[in-house]
Amino acid sequence: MSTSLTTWVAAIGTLALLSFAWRENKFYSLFEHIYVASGAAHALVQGVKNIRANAITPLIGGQLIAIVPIILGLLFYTRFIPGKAKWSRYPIAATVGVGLGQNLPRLAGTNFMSQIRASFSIWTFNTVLVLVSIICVILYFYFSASEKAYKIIKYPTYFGRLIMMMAFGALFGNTVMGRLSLMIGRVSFLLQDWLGIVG
Amino acid sequence: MLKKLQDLDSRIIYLVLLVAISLPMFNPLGLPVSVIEQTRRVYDFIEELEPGSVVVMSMDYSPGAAPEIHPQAIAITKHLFSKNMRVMFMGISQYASQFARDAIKEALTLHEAEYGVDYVDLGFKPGEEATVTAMGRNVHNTFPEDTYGTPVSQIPMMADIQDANDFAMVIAFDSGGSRHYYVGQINSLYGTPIACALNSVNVTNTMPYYASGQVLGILNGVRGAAEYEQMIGSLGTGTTNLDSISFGHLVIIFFIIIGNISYFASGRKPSKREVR
Amino acid sequence: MKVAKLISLVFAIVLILQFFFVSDTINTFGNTITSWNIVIAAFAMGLAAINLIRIHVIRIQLKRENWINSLVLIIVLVSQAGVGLFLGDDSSQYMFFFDGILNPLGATMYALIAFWIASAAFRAFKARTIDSTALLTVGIIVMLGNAPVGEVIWSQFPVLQEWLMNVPAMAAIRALYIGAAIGGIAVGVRVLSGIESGHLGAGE
Amino acid sequence: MYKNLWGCNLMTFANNQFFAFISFILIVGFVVYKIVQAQNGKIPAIRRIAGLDAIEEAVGRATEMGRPVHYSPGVGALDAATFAGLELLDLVAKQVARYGADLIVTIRQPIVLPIAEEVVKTGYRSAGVEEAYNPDSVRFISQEQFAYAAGTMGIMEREQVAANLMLGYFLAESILLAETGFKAGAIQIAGTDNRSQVPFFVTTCDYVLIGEELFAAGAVASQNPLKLGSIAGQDLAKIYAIALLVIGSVAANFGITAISNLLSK
Repeated sequence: MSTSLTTWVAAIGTLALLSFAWRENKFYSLFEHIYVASGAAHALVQGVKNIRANAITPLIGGQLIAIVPIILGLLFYTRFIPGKAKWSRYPIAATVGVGLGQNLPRLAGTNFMSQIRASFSIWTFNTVLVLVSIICVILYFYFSASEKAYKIIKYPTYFGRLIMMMAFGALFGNTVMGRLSLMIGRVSFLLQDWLGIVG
Repeated sequence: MLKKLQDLDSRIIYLVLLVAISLPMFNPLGLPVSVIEQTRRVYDFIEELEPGSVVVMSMDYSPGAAPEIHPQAIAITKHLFSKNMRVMFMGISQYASQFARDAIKEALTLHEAEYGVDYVDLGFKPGEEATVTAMGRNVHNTFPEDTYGTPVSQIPMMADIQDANDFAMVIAFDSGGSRHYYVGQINSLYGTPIACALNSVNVTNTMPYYASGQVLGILNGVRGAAEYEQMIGSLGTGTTNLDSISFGHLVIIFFIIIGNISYFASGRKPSKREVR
Repeated sequence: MKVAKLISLVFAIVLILQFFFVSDTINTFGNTITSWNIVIAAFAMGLAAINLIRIHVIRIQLKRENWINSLVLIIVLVSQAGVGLFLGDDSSQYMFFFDGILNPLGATMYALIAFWIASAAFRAFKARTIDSTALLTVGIIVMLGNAPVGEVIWSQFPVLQEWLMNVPAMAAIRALYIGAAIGGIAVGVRVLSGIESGHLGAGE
Repeated sequence: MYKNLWGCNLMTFANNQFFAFISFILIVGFVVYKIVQAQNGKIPAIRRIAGLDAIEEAVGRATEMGRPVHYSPGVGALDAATFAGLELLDLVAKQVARYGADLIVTIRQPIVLPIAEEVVKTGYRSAGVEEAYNPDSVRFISQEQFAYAAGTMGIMEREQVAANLMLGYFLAESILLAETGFKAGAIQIAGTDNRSQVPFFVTTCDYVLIGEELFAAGAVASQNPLKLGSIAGQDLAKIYAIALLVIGSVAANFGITAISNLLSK
């Protein structure tokens, strides 16, 4: 049986959340609130650490330009001031702009072009199957086909849907292993680290 | 009889699963696990790196994925320290430092490594993809201090690490999506080799990067950790949990089969409507 | 509203050019924007904490139903943040919060899903249509390929699983990536051109 | 490789990004072209989407059986999937108003609540039966993910819903909702852009809208010309992608190096 306070708190919290499987209860919702609080506190601490490293220190070190992101960042908090919420639009716009500016070219380069280039392989049974499957799955998501055109691509879209279902089957199989591993992790924590009744 | 089984109380099903995964913990069977190609390639690549190469370990997983990815991080850290590589820990997920510190502690029980010379922890940096891009261009600007607040300029090993061209390899321990940023912003622009250590749910959607060679190898959840532990000869939680995975899978498959038999036995034909 | 859309457009275009072209002028602008983004994103990380404090303080004042939970939430949030900021997030006191609450409870939240998969496997995962039959068959093969016991039952399961993962599954996901790239760029065009600005609070 | 374009010093392409840039410009061009065309009145025809047509059938069945329709626009806040979910809610609200069935909408995000109420109210108004609108048909359950799931499961079991529509962004709670709907014997139509939840919907629901199908269904339901134009533009880009795949693959296998080199620049 473990004697460390941290392990005991973790064990009680684990049992509280697992009790949701029995039925929703007060013990569960108390520890859910504790979990939500801990997550928010951790984000706040990590946020402050990075503001100090990437903004405050350079600002003190003389880089006056570093004041701009600090002002934009502070504008996020106008959401909590009634009537001033529209000022939070500017940091949101900046983050969205940077997000899209990073994401869109990568989508064109890595997700679009590199994946197409990777399909230019010498034809074997597998590579041809891959090429045909890719085309059929793309056709499945082709929406503006006229009735006449749709008749031609109807059967390829059936094949595309079947290939997609096999992919979702693989995703399903891996998801089951993932969730099982999490449950196994918690059970072995309770039996081994907390109760110590396992080898 | 099968029809009555359908409305079995869920809690009995939960109990059956709990028993199935706890039994092997009491007396492990130690079923052998074969190492698959996508895991071996990560191990072989590290084996061929000459000592002192810079390997970036990007710790981008959350507590919800840690039971699958953290055993992988421990195994790979042990391997890198044993080959005395220079390891740069960092992350774009807010839990990076906490998990890095634990992996380093485990690895130091087996191998010698000195902070600031053999490894450094630059900690977490918000900003998602933009931060990965910025790091690729200039590491010192992006990470002015390490996670303990020491200016990076005072850390000996960081002297000759300026940008992505100085990385021999990046390993993305990822449950949130950082692998897409490393493939798109680092591998595509600098050719830096990328390996992925993932929770199982993300393995399927990383296969295209593996097939196109943008990612050199993938570790798949607890099984990947067990395979890697076997290769470096230092067994850990990956191996010990593997028997429970086998039993858990058997129970789930058994339920699916029994459920379908009773479904068809009770005359409910598959719905024709959905022929499309 | 206009200025906000302009900020998004200018930041996006500079970074798009920086990705495709090698030019020192654009690099300086782009690097400044990305370093600003780190600081802005760091500020955003505090929003959740402030929002929670605001909601739950109100709940305590109004003595709403089980306001005790809200009080506990505030105490945990303030004490963990205090320890993290003043003693540092690598202090052993902070590790109590991380190893005692955040890490174990985070894992347990997702572990619960294993229970639900088990009950749904028995009750709801039916091979009712062609799609669900294909999905369940491949799912079971991948599971048997992943689990060491699968190899014991039939040595070919891992081989079959590797083929399923590397050919049909990879092809479909690759096609979804190509489709998602096109979809993502289309959303980018609509947001940057201002057609869609729900996120700026203008509503559609 | 190219002389300076915008007065910056020499601009050369980052390694092998030339054709990625060409593709990027083309895709943007296709989308803008089709949106402009749609704005000038040339609305593209979108093919039938199985899940979309099944919604009317589900509402009809619920009316016959005198049991309510449950609708969830997902657990997301203001993201693309939630917008599509709210557009489809507008379609469902109109049909529910016309058939006289009763509707229960469960909400997780506070910010989505007022929008959903507005959508359902206008649905009843446009069907001319505004007085039949029942204010507590739209219910805020809880912002915590699994508390929302538990609350919604309770409602579906108590009310024995005849149709369970789940259209929007979903996370791990999808499997709880889908299993409860299956147990209640409801006809289930689900749609999400979160791929890792699609397998759980496929195995438990009668119809599933996968990723882009949800957005296409939302655009069709909203009849918004800009969105329909954007979908047609994306289709053009898909033809471009298929062309690249075929040309590049043929070039690689018949050693037509000119094309292969161009595509790999």
